[in-house]
Amino acid sequence: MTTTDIMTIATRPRVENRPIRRILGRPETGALVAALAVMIFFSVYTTTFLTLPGAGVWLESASTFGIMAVAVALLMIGGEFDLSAGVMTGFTALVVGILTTQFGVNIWVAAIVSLAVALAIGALNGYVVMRTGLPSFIVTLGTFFVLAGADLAVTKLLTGQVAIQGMTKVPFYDSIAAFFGSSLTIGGGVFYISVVWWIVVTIIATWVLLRTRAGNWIFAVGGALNSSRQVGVPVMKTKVGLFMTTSGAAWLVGMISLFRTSTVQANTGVGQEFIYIICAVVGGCLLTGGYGSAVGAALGALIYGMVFQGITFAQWDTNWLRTVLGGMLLLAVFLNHWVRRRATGGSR
Amino acid sequence: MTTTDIMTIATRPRVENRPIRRILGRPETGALVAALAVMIFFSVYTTTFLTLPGAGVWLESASTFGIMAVAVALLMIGGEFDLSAGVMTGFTALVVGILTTQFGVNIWVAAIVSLAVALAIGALNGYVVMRTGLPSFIVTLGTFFVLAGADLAVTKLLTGQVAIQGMTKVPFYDSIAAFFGSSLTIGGGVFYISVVWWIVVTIIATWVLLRTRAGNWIFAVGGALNSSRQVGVPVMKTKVGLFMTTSGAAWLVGMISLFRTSTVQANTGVGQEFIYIICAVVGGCLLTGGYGSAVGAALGALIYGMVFQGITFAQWDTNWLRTVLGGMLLLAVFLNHWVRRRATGGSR
Amino acid sequence: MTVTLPTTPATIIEVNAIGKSYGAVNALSGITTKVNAGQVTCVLGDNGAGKSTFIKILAGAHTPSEGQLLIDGVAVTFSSPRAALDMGIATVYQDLAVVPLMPVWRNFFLGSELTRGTGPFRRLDVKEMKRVTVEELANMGIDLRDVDQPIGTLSGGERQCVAIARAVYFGARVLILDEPTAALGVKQSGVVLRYIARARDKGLGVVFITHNPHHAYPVGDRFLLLNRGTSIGDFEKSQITLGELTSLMAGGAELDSLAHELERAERRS
Amino acid sequence: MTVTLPTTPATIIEVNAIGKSYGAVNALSGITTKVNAGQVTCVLGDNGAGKSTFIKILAGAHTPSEGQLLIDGVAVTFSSPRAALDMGIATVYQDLAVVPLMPVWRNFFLGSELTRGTGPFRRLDVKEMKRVTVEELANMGIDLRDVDQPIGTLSGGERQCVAIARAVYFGARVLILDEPTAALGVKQSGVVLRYIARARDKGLGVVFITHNPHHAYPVGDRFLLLNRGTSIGDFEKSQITLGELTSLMAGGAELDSLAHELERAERRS
Amino acid sequence: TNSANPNGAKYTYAVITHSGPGDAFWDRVKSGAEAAGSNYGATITYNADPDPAKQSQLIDNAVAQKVNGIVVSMANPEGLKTSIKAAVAAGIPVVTINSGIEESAAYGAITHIGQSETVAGQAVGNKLNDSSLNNVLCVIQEAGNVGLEQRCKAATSTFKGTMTNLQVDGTNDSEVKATIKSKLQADPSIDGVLTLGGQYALDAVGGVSESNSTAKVATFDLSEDVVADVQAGTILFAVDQQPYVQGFLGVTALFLDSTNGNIIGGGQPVYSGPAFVTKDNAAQVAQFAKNGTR
Ligand SMILES: Nc1ncnc2c1ncn2[C@@H]1O[C@H](COP(=O)(O)OP(=O)(O)OP(=O)(O)O)[C@@H](O)[C@H]1O
Ligand SMILES: Nc1ncnc2c1ncn2[C@@H]1O[C@H](COP(=O)(O)OP(=O)(O)OP(=O)(O)O)[C@@H](O)[C@H]1O
Ligand SMILES: [Mg+2]
Ligand SMILES: [Mg+2]
Repeated sequence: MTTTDIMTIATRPRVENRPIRRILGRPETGALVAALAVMIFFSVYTTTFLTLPGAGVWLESASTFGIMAVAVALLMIGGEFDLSAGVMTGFTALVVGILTTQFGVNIWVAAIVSLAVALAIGALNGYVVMRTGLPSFIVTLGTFFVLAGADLAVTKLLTGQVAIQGMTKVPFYDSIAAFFGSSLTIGGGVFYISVVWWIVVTIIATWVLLRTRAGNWIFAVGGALNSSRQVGVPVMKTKVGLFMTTSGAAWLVGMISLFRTSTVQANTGVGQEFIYIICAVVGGCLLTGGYGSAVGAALGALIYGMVFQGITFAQWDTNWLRTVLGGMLLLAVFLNHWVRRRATGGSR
Repeated sequence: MTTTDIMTIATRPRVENRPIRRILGRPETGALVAALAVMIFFSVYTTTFLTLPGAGVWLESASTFGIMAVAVALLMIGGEFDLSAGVMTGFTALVVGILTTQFGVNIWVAAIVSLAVALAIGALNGYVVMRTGLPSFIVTLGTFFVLAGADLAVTKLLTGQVAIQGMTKVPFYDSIAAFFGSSLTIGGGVFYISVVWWIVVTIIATWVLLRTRAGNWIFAVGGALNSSRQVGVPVMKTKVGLFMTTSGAAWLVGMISLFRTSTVQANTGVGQEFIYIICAVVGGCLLTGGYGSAVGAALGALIYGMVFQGITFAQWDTNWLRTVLGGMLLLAVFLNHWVRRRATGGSR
Repeated sequence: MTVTLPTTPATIIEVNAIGKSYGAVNALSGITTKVNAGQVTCVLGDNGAGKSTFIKILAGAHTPSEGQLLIDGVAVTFSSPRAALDMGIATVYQDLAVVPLMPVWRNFFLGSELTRGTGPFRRLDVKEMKRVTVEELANMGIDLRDVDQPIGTLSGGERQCVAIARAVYFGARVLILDEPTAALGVKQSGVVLRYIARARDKGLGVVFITHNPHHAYPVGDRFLLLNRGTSIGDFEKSQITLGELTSLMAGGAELDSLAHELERAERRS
Repeated sequence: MTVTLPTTPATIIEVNAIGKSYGAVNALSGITTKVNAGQVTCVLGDNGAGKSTFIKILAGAHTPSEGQLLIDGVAVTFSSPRAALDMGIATVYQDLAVVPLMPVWRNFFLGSELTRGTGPFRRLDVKEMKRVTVEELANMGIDLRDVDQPIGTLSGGERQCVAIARAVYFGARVLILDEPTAALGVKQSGVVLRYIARARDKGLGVVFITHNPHHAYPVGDRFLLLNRGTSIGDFEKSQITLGELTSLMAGGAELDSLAHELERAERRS
Repeated sequence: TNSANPNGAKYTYAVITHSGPGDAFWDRVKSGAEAAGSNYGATITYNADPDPAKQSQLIDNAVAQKVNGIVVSMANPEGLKTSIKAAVAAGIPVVTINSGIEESAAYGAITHIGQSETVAGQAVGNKLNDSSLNNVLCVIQEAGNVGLEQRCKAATSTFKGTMTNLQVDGTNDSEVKATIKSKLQADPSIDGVLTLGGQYALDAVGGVSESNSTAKVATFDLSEDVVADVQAGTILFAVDQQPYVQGFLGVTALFLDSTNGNIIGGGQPVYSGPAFVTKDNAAQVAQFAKNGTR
């Protein structure tokens, strides 16, 4: 027997290092392909979808979902859910509405108080989840119920009705509306500032996830909580921070919708939390945590917004709305999945 | 050095084998304690809760949640979700309603067709989940959307309205209603047959889970899918069977609510799927799969039904309904968790 | 038990130029060997050489990207580990393939549960399963008081013993063991080696992966050496000595200097 | 590097009558020993003896149910493994503590990431981290082409090497290794033993768990023997010989007969 | 006999509607019922569920509590039949409000207050004809809600032009606005938007102005902002079924029955509306809308 050839064998390359495979293997690539497919479909099928006015509508629709989807995606990568995220968007807006219209508080102060309350609730969610070891699904469900009930009861108690009225008459309304509700008309299309917020949030989230220590910890706590704790990741801080991020994003969306429509109802946001989760999953995040991307979630929201508004543009009978929405989302997910699988050679 | 004492040390008992600890360690014990706490609270706080008429109401309320919660718990133990479970209860009832009132099909035949369709959809859910490797959350969400849209559009199309009317005039209505909608009056309390179904379903599910091979496989596929596959568990069969069980249970609940009220609306069941999941989790099932019990889920539903109706018995302002519901559920979960943790000495 | 063994051992599994890639990673290519009844085939190689990949193909857990697998001379493609199990091939995976939250006895019998009664009354024979589990583990020197405890709470070695005991109990024709002794103490390792010898003597084909040439050489009849995914030799026992085996596995002369080095350091401290 | 070692080695960790129970299971009780700077404390014992439980207490992953832990003579209670890490105690856990879906280099630096820049521009120093990862693994004889691949796709031994390299890289005062060589080939095992010797020579305290007395004896200075959760001896090297150690670990005379038995079986086949 | 009365009030009445949580219309029904209750010194319990099976359970619950009377809205009368008959059989007087006018007497209710969504819807259809609109959207904020469907269906039945239903997500105002915008852009011939709740009228106004459409907005139900918009001319008209009246009179009917054996309307249904709020009468409605009672 001979052993001479071991060294020559050892230098044989074992990995084909094609950068294209790398790109295709990223979590958001499939979502990008799916988004393009949806866009092309509606652009061809309808006349107004790919006009400036049309784009203004679906971008607006996607933007608020997008902001929340990105925050929810971070949380999901970190291995948790926040079912109170939807109702929190209504809650923050109601706080501002009630403080200003009922108690005459300065609108800027009201907005900051609202943010502080939102962050505190987020921190509480995270703290309870971590201290009790209960699943966040159930803890934040409790928060959801408590907030949804409080929204209704307190609004009714203080205003006598179930929606905030008369916001536009509040002093300095316009000064703050410029940040959250202003729009730009380009070629007949109305583009809201929320689209800018959406892009900013996505960029920051991507930077944090991929290029900071916090991002590393988010992936770690979601991928293997116990291992993370063992190697010294500050698990508590990371998770509480994630819950606070989500409630902070909910505040942003609450402000955007408050200052865009100048009103808010007591049941605003109820049920929306699942749309955020859907967008994140369509965008390639794993429900079980530890895998996903912010850009993917943003693309998931874009797909949702385009499909949702596209159906209206296509003038289909809206009784079938949900059927079509469901079918399209499934197709998008399949496409996403197929692209990713091709890219990674079936290993995931 | 001496080595003589090794053998004596080896015979030292290392485990205290107290049966009480065993019982306390079971997943449903905490739920039982929580259920008792809720029951005692409302019995003391209100005068009618613990009367026969009162019990009839909350038992009925709990029964349909309970049937679904048990099925959903099996599925959850098997590591999957079914978001179409809620809308499926409406769908199965609509199929019967439309076939009988619009096409004059015999009511028994219609019920069996409805069951077959439900099982087929369940099987399809399972098959798609297993073949594509997509999370069931997203696949069944697609099914949810498709069914919800179809319920509305088809009902509207065929009946011109969004609810089925005139069921009681269908021939043989009474013969089938006896199985699903009949009731027994004891001491002024009305007890529906759905309570019997609930108990039967819980017993069968418990037997299957703990005493059959299928039950073993359910725990295994939910606890560690890959390991199960490696030791030869028929993974596909198990998961598809679970999805079919859920849709079969949804059919049962659909029939119960159809023959209880003799009508069904196109939006029946939308959103209920989360209540089932909540009941299962309150009853001690792990969202991540591999752990839980049918009795626990049934108790979770009992807690939910008691709290839900108990709030009405207590005559609290229903604007606060969700706040109280959320608070009570959280308390129940905490109690459950605390009992279990005490029992297992903090190891879970 | 007396078993009359054939003079030329029957070949159960034949592996023909088999290979496997995970996406862009070629983990294995062009491997040819065979597993004979009543013989132990040892697979040896460095970390990452492709040993686990190889046995996962034999066990039906992976489908090969290239090459052919023959069982009793017939080409097969296992659709799942179940298919392999049904042909009597039982495997101990390196990651053990247990379900952490399930009790020990349920894990032991998972996929091959014992039942009693018929029809709708067919139920698990819990008592018997627990009894067998306790007994089989006791045979390996592991005495568990409570086979109802979740297997995830056992120590690493205890878990490994459950996986081995299970495979030995269910192995009908071929027993595949991926580093079974890795987490085991000296005593338990001895038991496992004895199990292997006994299985071989009963006419089973055994595939045995280990990093310890002192474990491999005494029981092995055939040695497949892997390096970076390719075979660098498939030797009968007569073609190779323990020394050659050891030096091949350890990458030459490295080892000798080690004891020396440790000694020296020791003296210094 | 030249380090002048004190004649009486400084005690870093002192363990006083420590114990731990998991619910109804008493995994450990009344353990007393110490870890000295520049010395290797080996923990030996059968499967399920409580070794991993013991080191998890040292590493801050478990809080003891009874007894006391002293670091540099001061009683401490670690609230988390982070607290232990901050005192310079780095650990290789038996289950490795890696995050399967994360790339190798991120796992390597997890919890101790390198950064560049300041303020809001403080960012991960990806290039440097990848470089260090490749280099440290190469030192152990593992050459990974792609440190971006998820660590879950590595082979068992490769994963173990990452965990060891990480602990060695970050270990400042004490290095705890729970069966580090279990999944390793002969060559890699040698590297690990050499790492241990080198760490000891640099003045670190090392706690080393292994089932292999031939690995333990050459590098160990102190031997803690566990049996079923209790200490059956805490010996200095001078108090015990390799033979005694081996026979204590293997449960007496069992071993000798083994080689015999395997031989006999062989002849028969 | 009255075991369900913890705070010593003489009578307890249960109001059970088919509303979803937080619905503005039904909130006014509740306000009316509660106002009547406090006027008469009676305890009012309000519960609601859009699912007939659950609404039935709420009725059973009230019967178990032995309340002195039940006010119930019947969006899907068949579904409530068993429970209402059981209540009547238990000797509890029942008053139906809002929908279910046809079945009210048959089920044994003493009277019916308010009219079905159908009557209001038909009136709206006619009013839209008066404004000479041709292509109108009917915006449904909750898919499959029986009452909302009835409103659109009835409006369509009397409206001479085309009316298309549009489903929107009522828990998200900005989405409602965006969806109306898309629809207006996709079909520029739309010249009217009919919303089924005051809140959504505001979204529609926003949607119309941002899509450069000239469509007119009309709505069911009032709110402070809606009245202001009617005054300003951005909303054509709002139809007011006077939900407050339905709640108030429902309880009053029970109270009069309990205390004096009176039956309001002598068994005939009593209409609570519809009243139209237009630019002409908006000013006088405005102050009541502010209180949340209109
Ligand atoms: N979380 C737990 N719950 C209950 N029992 C446990 C738990 N963890 C460990 N044990 C038990 O404690 C005992 C000691 O376990 P430990 O892991 O410390 O053993 P070990 O000496 O490291 O064994 P090995 O050499 O096999 O790794 C075992 O009997 C095990 O079953
Ligand atoms: N799922 C996967 N995706 C990508 N690469 C993989 C995957 N599984 C294994 N590999 C790679 O294939 C190679 C062979 O792995 P394998 O587990 O077969 O090695 P091994 O010989 O069993 O090593 P060890 O002795 O360390 O267990 C390794 O380099 C590993 O990184
Ligand atoms: Mg391996
Ligand atoms: Mg161990």
